[in-house]
This record gives sequence, C-alpha cells and structure tokens, in this order.
Amino acid sequence: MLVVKEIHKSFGGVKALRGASLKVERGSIVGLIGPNGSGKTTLFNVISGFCPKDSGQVHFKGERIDHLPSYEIAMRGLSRTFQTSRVPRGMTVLENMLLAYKGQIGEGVFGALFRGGRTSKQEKVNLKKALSILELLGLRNSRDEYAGDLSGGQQRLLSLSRILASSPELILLDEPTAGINLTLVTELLKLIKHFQVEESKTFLIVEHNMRVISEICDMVCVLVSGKDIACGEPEKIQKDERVLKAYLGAVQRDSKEDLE
Amino acid sequence: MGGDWALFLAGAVSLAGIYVIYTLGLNIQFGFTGLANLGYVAFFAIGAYASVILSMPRPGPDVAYIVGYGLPMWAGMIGGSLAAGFFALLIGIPTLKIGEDYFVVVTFAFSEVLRYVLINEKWLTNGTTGFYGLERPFGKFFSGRNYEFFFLFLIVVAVIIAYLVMRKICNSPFGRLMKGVRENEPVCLALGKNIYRVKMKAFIVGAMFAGFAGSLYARYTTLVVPEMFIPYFTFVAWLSLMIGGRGNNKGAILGCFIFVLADQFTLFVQASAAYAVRLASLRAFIMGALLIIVLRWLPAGILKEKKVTYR
Amino acid sequence: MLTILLQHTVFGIVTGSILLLATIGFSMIYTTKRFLCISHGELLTIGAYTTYIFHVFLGWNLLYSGVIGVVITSLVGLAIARGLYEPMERHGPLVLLFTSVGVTFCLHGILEFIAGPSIRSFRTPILPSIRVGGIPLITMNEIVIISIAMGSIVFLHVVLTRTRIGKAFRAMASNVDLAMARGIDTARISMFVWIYASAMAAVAGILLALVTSVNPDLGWTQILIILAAAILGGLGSIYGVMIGAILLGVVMDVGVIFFPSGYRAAIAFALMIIVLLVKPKGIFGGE
Amino acid sequence: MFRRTRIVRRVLVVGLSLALLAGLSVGVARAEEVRFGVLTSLSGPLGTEGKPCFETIQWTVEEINKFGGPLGMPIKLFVADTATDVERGITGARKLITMDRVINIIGPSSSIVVAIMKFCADNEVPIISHWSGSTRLTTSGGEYQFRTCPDDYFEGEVAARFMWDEGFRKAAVITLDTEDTISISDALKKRFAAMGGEVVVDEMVVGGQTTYRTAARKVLAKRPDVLFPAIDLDTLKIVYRELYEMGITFTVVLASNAVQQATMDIVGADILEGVYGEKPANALGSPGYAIFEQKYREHMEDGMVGWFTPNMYDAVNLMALAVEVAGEATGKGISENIRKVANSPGIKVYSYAEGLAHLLRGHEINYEGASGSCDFDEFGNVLGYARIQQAKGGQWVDIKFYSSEDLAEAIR
Repeated sequence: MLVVKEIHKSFGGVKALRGASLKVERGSIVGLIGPNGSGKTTLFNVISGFCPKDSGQVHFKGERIDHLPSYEIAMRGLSRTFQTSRVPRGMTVLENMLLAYKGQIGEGVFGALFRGGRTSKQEKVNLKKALSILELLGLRNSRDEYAGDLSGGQQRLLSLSRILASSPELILLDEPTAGINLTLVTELLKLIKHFQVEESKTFLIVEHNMRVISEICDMVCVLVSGKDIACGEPEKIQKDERVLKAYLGAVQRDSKEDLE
Repeated sequence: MGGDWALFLAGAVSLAGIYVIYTLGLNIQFGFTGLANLGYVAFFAIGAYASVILSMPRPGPDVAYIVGYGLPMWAGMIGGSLAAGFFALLIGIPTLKIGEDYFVVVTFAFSEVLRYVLINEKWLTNGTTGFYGLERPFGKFFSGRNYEFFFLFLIVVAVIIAYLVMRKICNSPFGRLMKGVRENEPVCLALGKNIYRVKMKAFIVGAMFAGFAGSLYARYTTLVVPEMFIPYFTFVAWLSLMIGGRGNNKGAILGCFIFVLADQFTLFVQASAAYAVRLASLRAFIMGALLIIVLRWLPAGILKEKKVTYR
Repeated sequence: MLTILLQHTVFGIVTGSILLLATIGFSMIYTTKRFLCISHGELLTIGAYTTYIFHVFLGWNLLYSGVIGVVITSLVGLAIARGLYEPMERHGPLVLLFTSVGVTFCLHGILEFIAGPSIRSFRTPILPSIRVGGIPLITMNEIVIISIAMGSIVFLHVVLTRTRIGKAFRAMASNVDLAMARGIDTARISMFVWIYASAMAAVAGILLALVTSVNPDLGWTQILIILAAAILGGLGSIYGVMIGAILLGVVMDVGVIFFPSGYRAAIAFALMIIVLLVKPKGIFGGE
Repeated sequence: MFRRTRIVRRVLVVGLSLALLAGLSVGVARAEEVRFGVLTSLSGPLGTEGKPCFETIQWTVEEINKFGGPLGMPIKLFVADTATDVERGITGARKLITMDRVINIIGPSSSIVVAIMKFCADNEVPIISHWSGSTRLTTSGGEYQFRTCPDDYFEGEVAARFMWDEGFRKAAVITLDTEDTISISDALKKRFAAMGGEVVVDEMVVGGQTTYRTAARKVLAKRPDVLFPAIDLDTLKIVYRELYEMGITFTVVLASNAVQQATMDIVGADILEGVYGEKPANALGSPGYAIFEQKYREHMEDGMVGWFTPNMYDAVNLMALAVEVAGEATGKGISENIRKVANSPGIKVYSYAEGLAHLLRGHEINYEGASGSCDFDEFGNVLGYARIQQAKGGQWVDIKFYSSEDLAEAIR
C-alpha cells in the first residue's frame, strides 16, 4: 500500500535521511523504531508531505505522492498524527471531530451561504458518526469541552479519533503512547487493533515503547542515522544482532539533536 | 440643555454602524482565521473609491480624472466590495503561503502604497482633490433632518444584513474550518484541508465587508480623499475588535459601539488651543494603553468567543 | 547619466546607512524574540528628543548629549521590554506584535503630549557639500553618518563573534530552546538585546534628526521602511538585514531617476514584495 | 441652640438666594448669548498653524464682547477640534449644530468644508472658513458657505506673477503631495507658462522622507532662475538645507504656509536670507490691516502676524456684524445679511467697532478687513490680496503687494 524508496533529506548540511526505504502492506500494523535523531519523524514528515524530500520516491496505493502538498495526500487517504499532541485548543471536542470529515458542502463560502439545507443534513450524519467514534474512545462525555482543557492522554485519544473520523486508509501515528498512563496505553492498543481488524485500517507507528511494538505490530522497521537497517517481524528484529548493535551504539554516541 | 439628541445620535449611530460592518470583516480575517491584516484600511479605501468611481457620471473635459461609469449607486456599492475582494485576492496570492510576519508587513505596506497610488494616479482617483459632493442614497426623497434618520435606517438595515450573513458564514462548517486553521494549521493539513484556500476565502470575504463599509462611508462623508484612509483606521478596527471580543461577531458590534460612542463623547469636552494638542496626544495614548491592557488582562475581549455546541 | 547614477547611489548609501542603524536593533529583537516590534520606531524618536533636550535646552556638546540620549533610550527600551513585552511572551508573537502597536501609540502620545507637535531642529552648522569633479556629492555630516553606520557594523560583528554574550546571542538566535537546554542564560541575553537594540535605535534617531528635524512622527514615518528593509534582508538574519537596508536605500534613491519622486517610498515596498515573490525568505534569509 | 439655628437659617437663606441668583444669571446668560461654533484644526497636520488662528478668534470675540456683543448679547464660543481629519470634522460639526445649537461654523479646512456643507445648509448654519483655499469650493458656496481667504489658485497666480515680474523665465517647482500644495503649484505652473515662462522641473515629493536630495539634484541640474517649493515646513527644512549644501544658484519663492516666524527658526535665518515668500494679507498701509496688526501685537506673544490670522479676524468680525444687521442670532439671518455688511454699497469701515457705530446710526456699511476688502461674490468667495515678503535679518519684510485687480490687469 505504501512504498517508500531511498528518501534523502538534509537540513542545512545535517543529513537526516540517507536513503530510507519502507514498505507497508494493506491491513497491517507496521512499527518504525530507531534511536533519537535517527530521522523517524522526518521520514513521517516526508511521507505525509509536510516536508519536501531531497530525493527518493513515495508511492501510495500505486501512485506517486511525494510531489503532492500535504492536504492532497491526506485527501487520498493517508493521515497522520503529531508527536506533540497538537489539538486546536480553542475548539470543542465535537468541533474537532466535525472538522475532520471530508467533502463537506458547507466548507465553502458559497455552500455555507446558499446550501444550508444540504449542509445541515450532512452535519447531522457526521455528528452521528462522530459521536459513535467518541463513544468508542470514551470521550463522549467531554463532547462539549474545549480540547485545550482535556488531559494529555485525552488529547491523544482525540487526535486519534479525529483522524479516524477523516476516514483514512493508512494512518501514521507518531508516538501515540508517549506521556499517557499504562491503562490508557492498553486501551489505546486495543483500539488500534480493533480498527485494524474491524475497519481494515492500516497503521504505521513510530514508537519507543517496545511493549507496544511487540504487542500489536505485524512488522517492524528499524531506522538508524536516517537509513533503514532492518525490517521484519517483531520477534526477529528484537534478536537481530545488527539492530541491537546499531541501536545501542547510537544511543551511546549521545545522539545529535533530534531533528524534529 | 435643549440639544437635539435625536439628530446627534442619528449621526453617531450611523457612523458606528458603518464601523460595525468594517470591523465584522476584520473579525472573519483575524478573529476567525487568525490573519493579522495590518493594512485593513486599504480594502476600506478600495471599496470607497471603487464604488464612487463606478457611480460617477462620465467626467467632463475640465477635470483630471477620465474614468466614471455612471452606474446606479447600489451597483457601485456592490462593485466596491467586489473590487476590494479582488485586491484581497491579488495580495493574498503571494502572501498567504508565506509566514505570518510577512503577511503582516506586506499588508501594512500595501495600505501605504495604495495611498500613494490614490494621490498620484489622478486619471483614476482625481488625486488629492478626490471626489466630493457625492450624492447620498435616496437623497432626493427626503429633506434635511428627515434624511439623517432615513440614512440611519439604511445603515441599520445594512448592519443587520451584514451581521446575518456573517453569522451564517461563521456558524457553518466553513466557520469551523476557519477556526481550525487559526488554531492549528498542521492538524488541518493532516485532515486534508487546503488551508491556503481557506485563508484566501476568509481574506476575500473580510475585504469585501471592508469594501462595502467603505462604500457606505463614502456616502456618509460625501467625499473621498486619500487623506481619509490613514493607518489609524486599521488601528480603530483592531482596537474595537480586541475590546469587543475577537472571534465573536456580537463582540465586534459591541466594540465598535463602545469605541465610536466614547469617541463621540470626547466631543463634549470643550476644546481649547492650549489643551487641544495635549488632548489629541492623550487620545493616542489612551488608545494604545487600552490595547495593551485588553491584550494583557482581557485577552478574549468583553464578549468571549462563543462555545459551539451541537445537539 | 553616469554621474547622475553615481550621485543618486551616494544619496542612497546615506539613506541606507541611517536605515541600517535603525534596522539592526529591530532585527536583533526579531532574531531572539521572534516578533515584529513595531514600537522600535518610537525609540528613534525618544533618542532624538532626549538628545535634543540636553543639546539645545541645557546647551551641552552634541556628542555628550548624544551619549546621554543613547543611555536614556536604552534604559527606556529595556524598561518597556521588561514591563510590557516579557510578561506577554508566552502568548506568542501575534499578541506581542499587537502589544507593540499599542506601545507605539502610547509612546507617540506621551512624546507629543510633552513636546507638542511642532518640529524642532538641532543647531548644527550647514556646510556646502564636498564636490567631486564639480558635482556636489556628499556633505561632512553624511560622511559622519556613513562612518558611524560602518563602525557600528564592525562593532556589532566583533561583539557577536568575540564576546561571550555575542556568541550566546547567536546561539539563541539559531534556536532558543536549544540555547536554553545548553544552559545559556537567556534572561541575560534578552537584556543585552533590548539594551543594544534600543541604543542603536537612539543612534539612528539622533542622526536622522540631524539631517531632518526633531518631531513626534520621526520614528513612525520610519517603521514601515524598517520593516521593508528587514524583510528584504531576510527576517532573522542580522547580516542580511544590513545589506538589505543599504540596498533598499540605494534602490529608493536610484529608483527616482526613473520613477516620479512621489513613488519613492512605494519603490521600496514594491521591491520588498517582488523579493518575497521570488525568494519568500528574503535575500539572505532561510539558509 | 438658638444661635445655632439662626446661623443655619442665615446660611440657608444666603445659600438659597445665591443659588437663585446663579440660576437666574445662568438662565439669563443662556437666553442672551450668541452661540458661535468653532470647528478648526487644533491638532493634527494643521494643528500648529491652527493655534494662532484659534487664539485670534478668542481675542477678536473678546474685543467684540467689550462692546456688549452683537445685539447686545455676548458671543459664546463652542469649540470642536477637527484634528484636520474629515471624520472628526463631520462629527464635530454635527455635535456643534445639534447639541450646542450654534448659529455658525468658523474655521474648518477645505476637505471638512466639503464634507459638512450639506449638513450645515440643511440646518441653516453658515460655514465661514479663513483658510479653505481649495478649488473644490470655488463654485459651491454662496448661501451657507463663505470664505475669507482667496482660492489656492490665487496664491499660485501671485507667485507666478511675482516671478515673472522679477524677470525669471525658467522656474522649478517642488510640490508636496497634499491638496492645497498641489492646487497652488498647479495654478502657478499654468499661469507661469501662460505668461511665457518655462517650468523646467516639476517634482512631486512625499512627506516624511529622510532626504530629498534626488529632487534637489533634479532641480539643480536644470539650472532654473527661480524655485517655487509648495511644501510644508517639515519638508522645506530638509529640502532647503540640502539645496543650500549642494549650492543654490537661483532665487527661491516660498508659498504662504512657509512665510512664518517659525520658518526662520526651523530652517535657519542665516541660510534663508534673501528668500521671497507670498502670503495673503491686505495692502501695506491699509487701515484694516493696521488696526488688526496693532491688536494682534497686544494679544499675542508671537510678534509676527500668523498664517491666515487676518482672514480669521475678518471672518469673526463679519459674522458678528451680520448678526447685528439681521437683528436676530440665527444662521439664516447671517446668511441673508452677511453681504450687507461685507459688500458695497455702504460706508467703508475697518473694524468691528467702527462698523457697529455706523450700524447703530442706521448707516449701511461695507467692511474692509485685514485680509482684503472682504467682498463676497455670488459663491461666497472673496477677491485675493497678497503681499510678497523677503527674509532679511531673520525677519519677513514686506516688499510688494498684489491685489486681484492688479493681477487681472496684468493678465490682460
């Protein structure tokens, strides 16, 4: 479904990515790991169009997408979350959710002014869908709270549910479990699994937490210094000599600045 | 005291009403979408000039300007707001994609350049002489005092229409989208929203409101000259919006009324040569201080942005 | 034609030199504080007025008065930053920008309240221009202005590359969070920035008042052109801004050979917009 | 106890009667005062120039009130500052007319006159301006709008005439981009060319620039005989100094706004030596001007007669005399009677006192003022009178006089 080929990217002389490649099969959950500063987030940014690449290719559903602007990529069904939980703080949970739906007639000035009937019909449908997702993620009771007033964990859940509402096919999650408590992590993993199985969504997840990786990922790719050094099933990767060595080595070398 | 309060207030409220429409436009640009337009007065000026030029009769041989289309006044007003919107499009193309700070500077510079153009391009704008003795809408049908109240009525109708249109836009999914762009651009991009287009639409709609307000203002003052459209006007809209409450259309209305009426009542302080200059500088000081105070201690304004709930 | 070009270029360099002094401070504030400090223009006015008070009212030597003016202005600049900008920093650049607009109105109001709107002038002797090949090219005053501008570039360069605080400033300019993480005392640098920037503004204001006049609008009329120079050179690039300022001065004064003088300022803004279209981060920005 | 109540009672009685008296006197004063509205620039772009004009109104009214005021009622001034801003001018006029019920509006600048004209006419309140020279007003007035200053066109004409008379044939013009300066310089260019002169440089400049060397260079390069800078004082300061530095080789004639004492201080008396300037005023030795000048010296600290102050003085006097003739303190009355005091036929009078004296005796009068003969044409304009002055030893010295009759003759 997603094929990333030989991506190079440097920032003012610092090479963040040197030929990173990746493959994600439809319906799978793929983990992306690597030491700090190995370029995981940069790779995410390149794939999702937030950051132009220097060279290389990204194919999604058989089409090249590496020249497209980020919103185009999102429109084609590839959505992402952000490492630091970014939420539109001044909007309520429901507003956050309703923002996500695609193809809203009322999102143009003309539609807003003159197609009130169809707009409100659409709003009703979307509202129903949004509420059911919120229900699933346990956010229904905070539907009218400002997103900025939610706890960190809830904000993460909101990011996830908002992405789900935008009905993507491939979801890029950037450290979804960072900074949330253990029970919530378990809950979250269940949800991801649920969406993989029930709604046949595909996931690509950047993660530090090995437990998460081994628990839900079908495949794991390891990125070190901007290059993928191994891909495979979690059990295999955990035992892979190269990975361990590179991983530990990189950690010891007091990695350079995190480039994100 | 035997003053004619009714007539005085008719004038003051008409003026406040024009400011309301003007500030509503800034509210959609800044309050909803977060576009810090420091050259907002430019669109006001374009609206005023375009509406006048469109409805001026064809010029005779002894004047400096050569343009004048003789359209009816209402067509001029529509044309004025369209022209303002068109210029917003032109300014938006290069600036909305680059950073916020660049947008601020370019819009600011645009409002100044526009004033130079208004002064220098005599063939179009009649230079510093401007256009004067402008007719007022339906002016033929009413006499003196009555007309002032009729004009007030027209302005009130215009304000109500403008408010309803703005409310419809802001309560729609488009309003939500603008807020999303203001709050968090990357999130909107990740949701597949073309934020550039959203900003552009908000910028154009806001400019059209400014243009419409400008075309009304030209009929209130009965003249347009370049010296009327100084950066101070931009500041007035900003201050009204900040005081009233950004992101809240009712706040914009409240802010304008507070600002214009307070300003009107300073007229009741008898001016004297010794203090007039001091008073004028004091006004500038108070306005500046008010902005600082509101930003610091009342950042949401008097009327906070309304929480949107869905049933 | 060539002599005309030469003459106008020299005029432009003088224009640019004053602009440079005014813009450096603005740019220093932008590189560390990341907001457009509109009130910077008013510091030019304060510098001019304080110097005027000591020079004309108290009859001091212009140089001494100037030094006192610079000192007072930098203290005023620091006080404004401490009292009004720093408490607002957490609200982001836009709120700071608007605060600075408010500060501009306040300062302008206070200055006009105290000094009145009338224009005043320094009592400096007016000497004929120095002629080169029969054409009047430059005056002694202007040579002094150019020298001060060049001197201040060199001085700033030395400060930024040789002193600890200068190096720390550069570190902070490139990445505030990182600088903080590395234990750089950002509060001290902030103080340095505000004092240095305000002092530069005062110098610019005094020189500007020497060639024009002391009036309450002195700084306000400059701020837009300061913004244009900063954008042209690249926001956040100190050295770029220096070149941007000189370039803007020259383009404005050479431009009026071909365009009506009424468009002199408009030429500057047009150049700015064209540069933004071609190179969105300014000529030297964004590397 | 007893004493205390007596004291209380006495205080009460005195207090009450005082209050009654005060109330009465206020009531009386209200009924018997003539309400003049002053709407002029006390701040903003014309604030500095507006101040002496406003002070002139004040002392002129004081003088008038010494005689008991028109119809024996003292004039009370209601003042609004326009800040030289159109919108504030409009709101100020509306307030003066609706709330203060003034019977006239004195002193607005051109754009504001244009903006309030209709409202004032609707409410039968005449406007009289002492400095609205704009050509926009040439044919707009007559009934409720008058001006005691000549058209800007006249100033340009005077300067052109003077330049031609002095034998200059190649003129350079630098114009600031404001309405009045542009009208003046347009008139000058047109007239000078019509006389046979040549305008070799015509530069328009923007205010607030740090240098005008480029414009100065263009002027110097063409080697004109004379330069006419139609610019404000701030700009003149820079332009003139830069020209001086680069070597002035020609004569300079200044527009009226620069012919002030302040110019000597700001630009420098030493480098201005020998420069000419034109300003609106009545002829040398005219009794109207002499009386005015003497009074001006009495009341004002600044020795030199301020820009357009004679015109302001005349405007106030005419208004007061018109009320006297009308027999009622109304705007309509002024509008209908102002020509009876300003124009011939009638005995020529040169001050308010003299005019009043004749009116009381039932004579018809013709006011001849400090600024000129003050005869209104059908559109409420007066004919222009102007003096040419020259900077000599830090003073402006009269050297020549032009009336519109002179110019009309010369043109023919």
